[in-house]
Amino acid sequence: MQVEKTQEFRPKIVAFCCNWCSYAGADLAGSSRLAYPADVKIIRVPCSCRVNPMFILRAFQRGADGVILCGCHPGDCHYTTGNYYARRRMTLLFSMLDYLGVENGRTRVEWVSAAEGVKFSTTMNEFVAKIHSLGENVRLGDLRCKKD
Amino acid sequence: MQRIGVFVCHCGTNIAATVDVARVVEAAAKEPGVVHAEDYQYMCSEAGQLKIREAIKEKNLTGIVVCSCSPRMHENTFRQAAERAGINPYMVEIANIREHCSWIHKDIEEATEKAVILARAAIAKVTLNAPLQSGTSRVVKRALVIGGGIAGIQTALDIADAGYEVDIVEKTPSIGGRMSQLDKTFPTLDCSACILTPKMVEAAAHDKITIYTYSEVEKVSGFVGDFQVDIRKKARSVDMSKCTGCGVCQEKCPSKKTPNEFNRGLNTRSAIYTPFAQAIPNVPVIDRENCIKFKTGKCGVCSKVCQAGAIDYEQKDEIVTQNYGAIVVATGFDTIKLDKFDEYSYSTSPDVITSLELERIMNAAGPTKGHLERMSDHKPPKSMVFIQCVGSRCADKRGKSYCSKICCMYTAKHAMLIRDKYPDVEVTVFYIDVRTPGKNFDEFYRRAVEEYGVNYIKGQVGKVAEKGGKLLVQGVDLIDNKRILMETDMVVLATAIEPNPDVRKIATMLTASIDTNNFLTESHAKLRPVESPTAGIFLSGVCQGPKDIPETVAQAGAAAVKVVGLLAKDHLVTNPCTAKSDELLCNGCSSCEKVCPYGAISYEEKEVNDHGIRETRRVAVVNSALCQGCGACTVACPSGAMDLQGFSNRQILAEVDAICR
Amino acid sequence: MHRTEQEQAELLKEISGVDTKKCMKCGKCSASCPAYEEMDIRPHQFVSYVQNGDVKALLKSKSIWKCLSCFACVERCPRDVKPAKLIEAVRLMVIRERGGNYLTPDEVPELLDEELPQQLLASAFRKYSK
Amino acid sequence: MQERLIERAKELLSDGTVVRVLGWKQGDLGYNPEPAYFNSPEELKDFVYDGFCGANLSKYMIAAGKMEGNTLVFLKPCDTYSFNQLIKEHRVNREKTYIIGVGCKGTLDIDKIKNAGIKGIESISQDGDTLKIQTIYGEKEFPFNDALLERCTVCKGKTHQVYDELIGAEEGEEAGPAGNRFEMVEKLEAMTPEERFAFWQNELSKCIRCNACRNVCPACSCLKCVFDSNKFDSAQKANVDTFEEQMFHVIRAFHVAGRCTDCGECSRVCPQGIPLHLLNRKFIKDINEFYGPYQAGEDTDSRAPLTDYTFEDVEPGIVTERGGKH
Repeated sequence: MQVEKTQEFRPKIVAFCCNWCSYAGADLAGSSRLAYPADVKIIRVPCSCRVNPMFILRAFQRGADGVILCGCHPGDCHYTTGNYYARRRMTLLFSMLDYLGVENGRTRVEWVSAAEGVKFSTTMNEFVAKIHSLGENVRLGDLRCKKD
Repeated sequence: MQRIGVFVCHCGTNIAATVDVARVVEAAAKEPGVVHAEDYQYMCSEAGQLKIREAIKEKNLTGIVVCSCSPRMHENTFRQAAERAGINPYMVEIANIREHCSWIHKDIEEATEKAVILARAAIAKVTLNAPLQSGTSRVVKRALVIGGGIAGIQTALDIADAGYEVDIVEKTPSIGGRMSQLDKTFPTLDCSACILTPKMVEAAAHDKITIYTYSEVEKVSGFVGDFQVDIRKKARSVDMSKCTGCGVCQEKCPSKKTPNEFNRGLNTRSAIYTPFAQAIPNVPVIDRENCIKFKTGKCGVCSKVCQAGAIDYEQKDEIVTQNYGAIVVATGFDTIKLDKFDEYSYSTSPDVITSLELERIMNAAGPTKGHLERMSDHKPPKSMVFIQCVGSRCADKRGKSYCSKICCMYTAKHAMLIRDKYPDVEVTVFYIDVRTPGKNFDEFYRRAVEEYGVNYIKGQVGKVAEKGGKLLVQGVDLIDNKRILMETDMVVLATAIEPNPDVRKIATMLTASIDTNNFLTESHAKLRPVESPTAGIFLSGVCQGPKDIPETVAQAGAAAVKVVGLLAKDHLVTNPCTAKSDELLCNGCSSCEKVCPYGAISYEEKEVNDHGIRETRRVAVVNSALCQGCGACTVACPSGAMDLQGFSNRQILAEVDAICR
Repeated sequence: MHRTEQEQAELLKEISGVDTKKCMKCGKCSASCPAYEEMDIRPHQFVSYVQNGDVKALLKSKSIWKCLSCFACVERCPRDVKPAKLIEAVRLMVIRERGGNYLTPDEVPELLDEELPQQLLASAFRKYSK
Repeated sequence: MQERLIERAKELLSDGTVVRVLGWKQGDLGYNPEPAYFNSPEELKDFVYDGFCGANLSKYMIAAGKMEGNTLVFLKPCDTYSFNQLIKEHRVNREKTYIIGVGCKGTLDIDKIKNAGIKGIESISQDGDTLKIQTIYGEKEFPFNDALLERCTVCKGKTHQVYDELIGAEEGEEAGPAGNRFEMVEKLEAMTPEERFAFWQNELSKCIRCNACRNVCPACSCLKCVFDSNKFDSAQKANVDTFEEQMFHVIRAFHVAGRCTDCGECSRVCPQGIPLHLLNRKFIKDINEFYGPYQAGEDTDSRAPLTDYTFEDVEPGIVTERGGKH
């Protein structure tokens, strides 16, 4: 799936990838030439459990339109249990953002193993398409959303 | 303020074809802190590294950003280059502009823009980097091999011959694995047992090798150099020190109806059994599920007939705990279940068999004593049909997406052996492709066709049906473009192989990564094929991917060399990217301790000086020798006291800010 | 509307949802096909013909009226190619070019006889009522 | 009741069991008592315990625990959850604390009375189910239950979780109004995202960043808040549109998720009347639904939901699956 390019809107998308599975999966997507839009920028973290909700909120506050977290499949964490904690943290964070009225499609967690270059690429294509359909992020920049 | 140097690699045209390297250099040079920026054809080359070293010296650089391939490729290369020029290796950051940029984007404008942003993120991060010092950890001079097939045996022998202790853990009652079930081996047609049993004996006799059969790995903790492993020795119900292996118990055992796993269920065995005659150890086990004594409390025949008094119904499982410097996974394979392939009538007709079952039928110690016969009526077949790629190369959920690699060759072997021993039997092989890369492999296959008259048909079989004691095969010949309808006596399915289903459990314990097909992932598909990405875990045999015996033995040796290389070290240099707690910010709440998978965090009552206030506080202390740097604690910590060196909160936020700028 | 053969091939892929590139030419579809002997162009060849843009021959083929739409080929294809869908697409293309000479449900009872299996009725209806 | 508490406090001070008392002291108005230390029997003359003693004293015990000698603290049933949670997090010193669990019939919200048009209040006393309010315009009456703080209308527990002795605990045992504490959360969940966004935009825009919520919250007890340290580059005090300004409440809610006992102090003290407890309750509700019922402060040794996991936990995708069309 290829995302249609529109001149007006180039989303900013931050992808946190764990070093052992998803970052390697992204590398595999690269060496297999499995394209996805350049809007996705990857930040390498040792484990999905390293991702503090503050990082995600910071990205949104600084103008990101979507944030995706990728880690090893549950059960396959390099550090045994990291992604289980990440799963709970992200579930609760995403639910809270949804509760605040922020579009829940702007956040996503996907488990991508080192062997899943194809999955990495499809996931990113889907996610970018989703962000395109949601348009620019206006709600999450300022959660306090101060009215003048 | 850091003095940062940025080095942008062309990687030949790998990067430069899609990323305007000059523009990346130009943009990077404008970033705060950057005092040097240049590009080069191949940064990883000696000349490229020299450029980095020279720039460090000439411009007094304190931090380095290399925009190149994945850090998983060359981070170490550039760290070493930095170190040689006198700066701390952890002052290097990589912007991955190849795998994550030039290789996936086509538009030069887009790719260049992204490369600039990735460079900025790396510059922003390196600005906050601090020199880190590695510690050391011990290396336990002992290796564990999980799986006692040919892969495990060979790995263990090679490690032991280099002078290190090795333990083999084998789930079944004997070592030997799949190879012990084979009759002959391609392409030289050696008798499998004749070449395997000497290795089994050698392993058993080796003073550096300890074999735990009928045992499983139960728990693994620790890390490279110092794994702690619990091995469950299942109760054998036979005292290994007393048993003489006379075999009387097996003869007299009244429970003889258990399907014989070794013969793939083609015949039955007693409840007390050794899987095969050459089993090592030659000590039977009691299969408690099928033993009358264990089921009803009555019987005890084996105990009565055992002159050595070796039978011990009270025996319990035993847990052995041992430390190892390295672990080799050699868990092998099984054939897939064929329940989703109704069209071949495998589950309804006893004369439709898998190739591994045929191995047992053709083996002199097998269910038919080596006579080729139909399992339905024990009559010799007059014609046989072999079907290739059953469950291999499947895009659907019924089978496996990969080529099982060994089937073309063993099918040629079977066809040839049958034609050789029973020239009257007509042999037809339905194939999609015949894949025979390997020394003397294609010659072998051609001999089957040309010398032995095996009829190879390019095409597949759509249906096998039982009809009047015969098997009706409906297939197609794609070359002649005609339907084939033939009667035959036996059908042999070249069934796909899959990793031993237990491997997923083991991979989880070892935190070794595994792919969707349950094959263990290697650290690098080409350059580090016998190492798992998890340090200290090595791969041997089919657990890593389909392979035949010569390849397995070669890989087993390679894994052994890697293990020996590790065990030969006096100590290991540890990853300095560990968690660190700021005692002035620590609340002592224990959240971090709860999420640490390594028990690396403890608490101390410590006197702190918080801006003039001296008081005793409960603070978290990280044992950097145990910490592996996952960062779970950093997020559990509400105050931000716990941080991860090399991936600090501020560093990651700086990357976020740079990307979202 | 006139289409080139290549365009027709693309249309066939679109209608059927079949990706002909997935075929590994094993022939299992033809091996499974109960109408194989009746066909001038065989199921596996449909995939290859469309892949090579050779649609004219397919439109003239009598195979499209012989396919029972039993989907044995779809069921057994190891690569998930779905040759029957491709055959159905060719059939559809022929019918559409011919115009509205459809079988109406009212005409069906007259064509029935006692021996006719239900499956044939269902597949015939599927075939002719598109 | 107040007299019984003073009597007992005097005894404990006199016999040396404790060296100070942490309780509530009469404020400048008839309805604003404040937390206070009493260091001698004489000082206890200012001690007060009435329906306006809503303040949860648990958090003060972090500091009290570091002082010389033992401290007597009065805790209402809901306050004991907070205290327990602080024991679990090693923040308070149980050994140096003498807890008298006091009965509670619910605490009052002066704004509810004022909003009903009662002005010029001088003092308030309770007579059964009725509040007698002396105002400069004469005596007025107000139904007790109508003046309760929101949190007391959905009281989560009438029994003390931790104490050394109880005084008047039986008083609170008769059931007060027992509402569904998730009612408002559910209402918000049922709204469209746009409506929810509008709701929170309206509420959070009122925030003046006075930090009262942070200061009163027993879970928000970090020695140094992340927003005051340089660990996250989050302080940025000089900027107008800072990360801190914009994300404060959601981060604060996340930091106390799984630790918040739902004591409701944040909403009670907010000068702008922002229903901050609705953020915390959302986390509590989600935790209960996703990971099984959990009440922070009920015990001192269980794993908090965010430092725990099961293999079968729901995936974050549940948020999208569960609804909230966007």
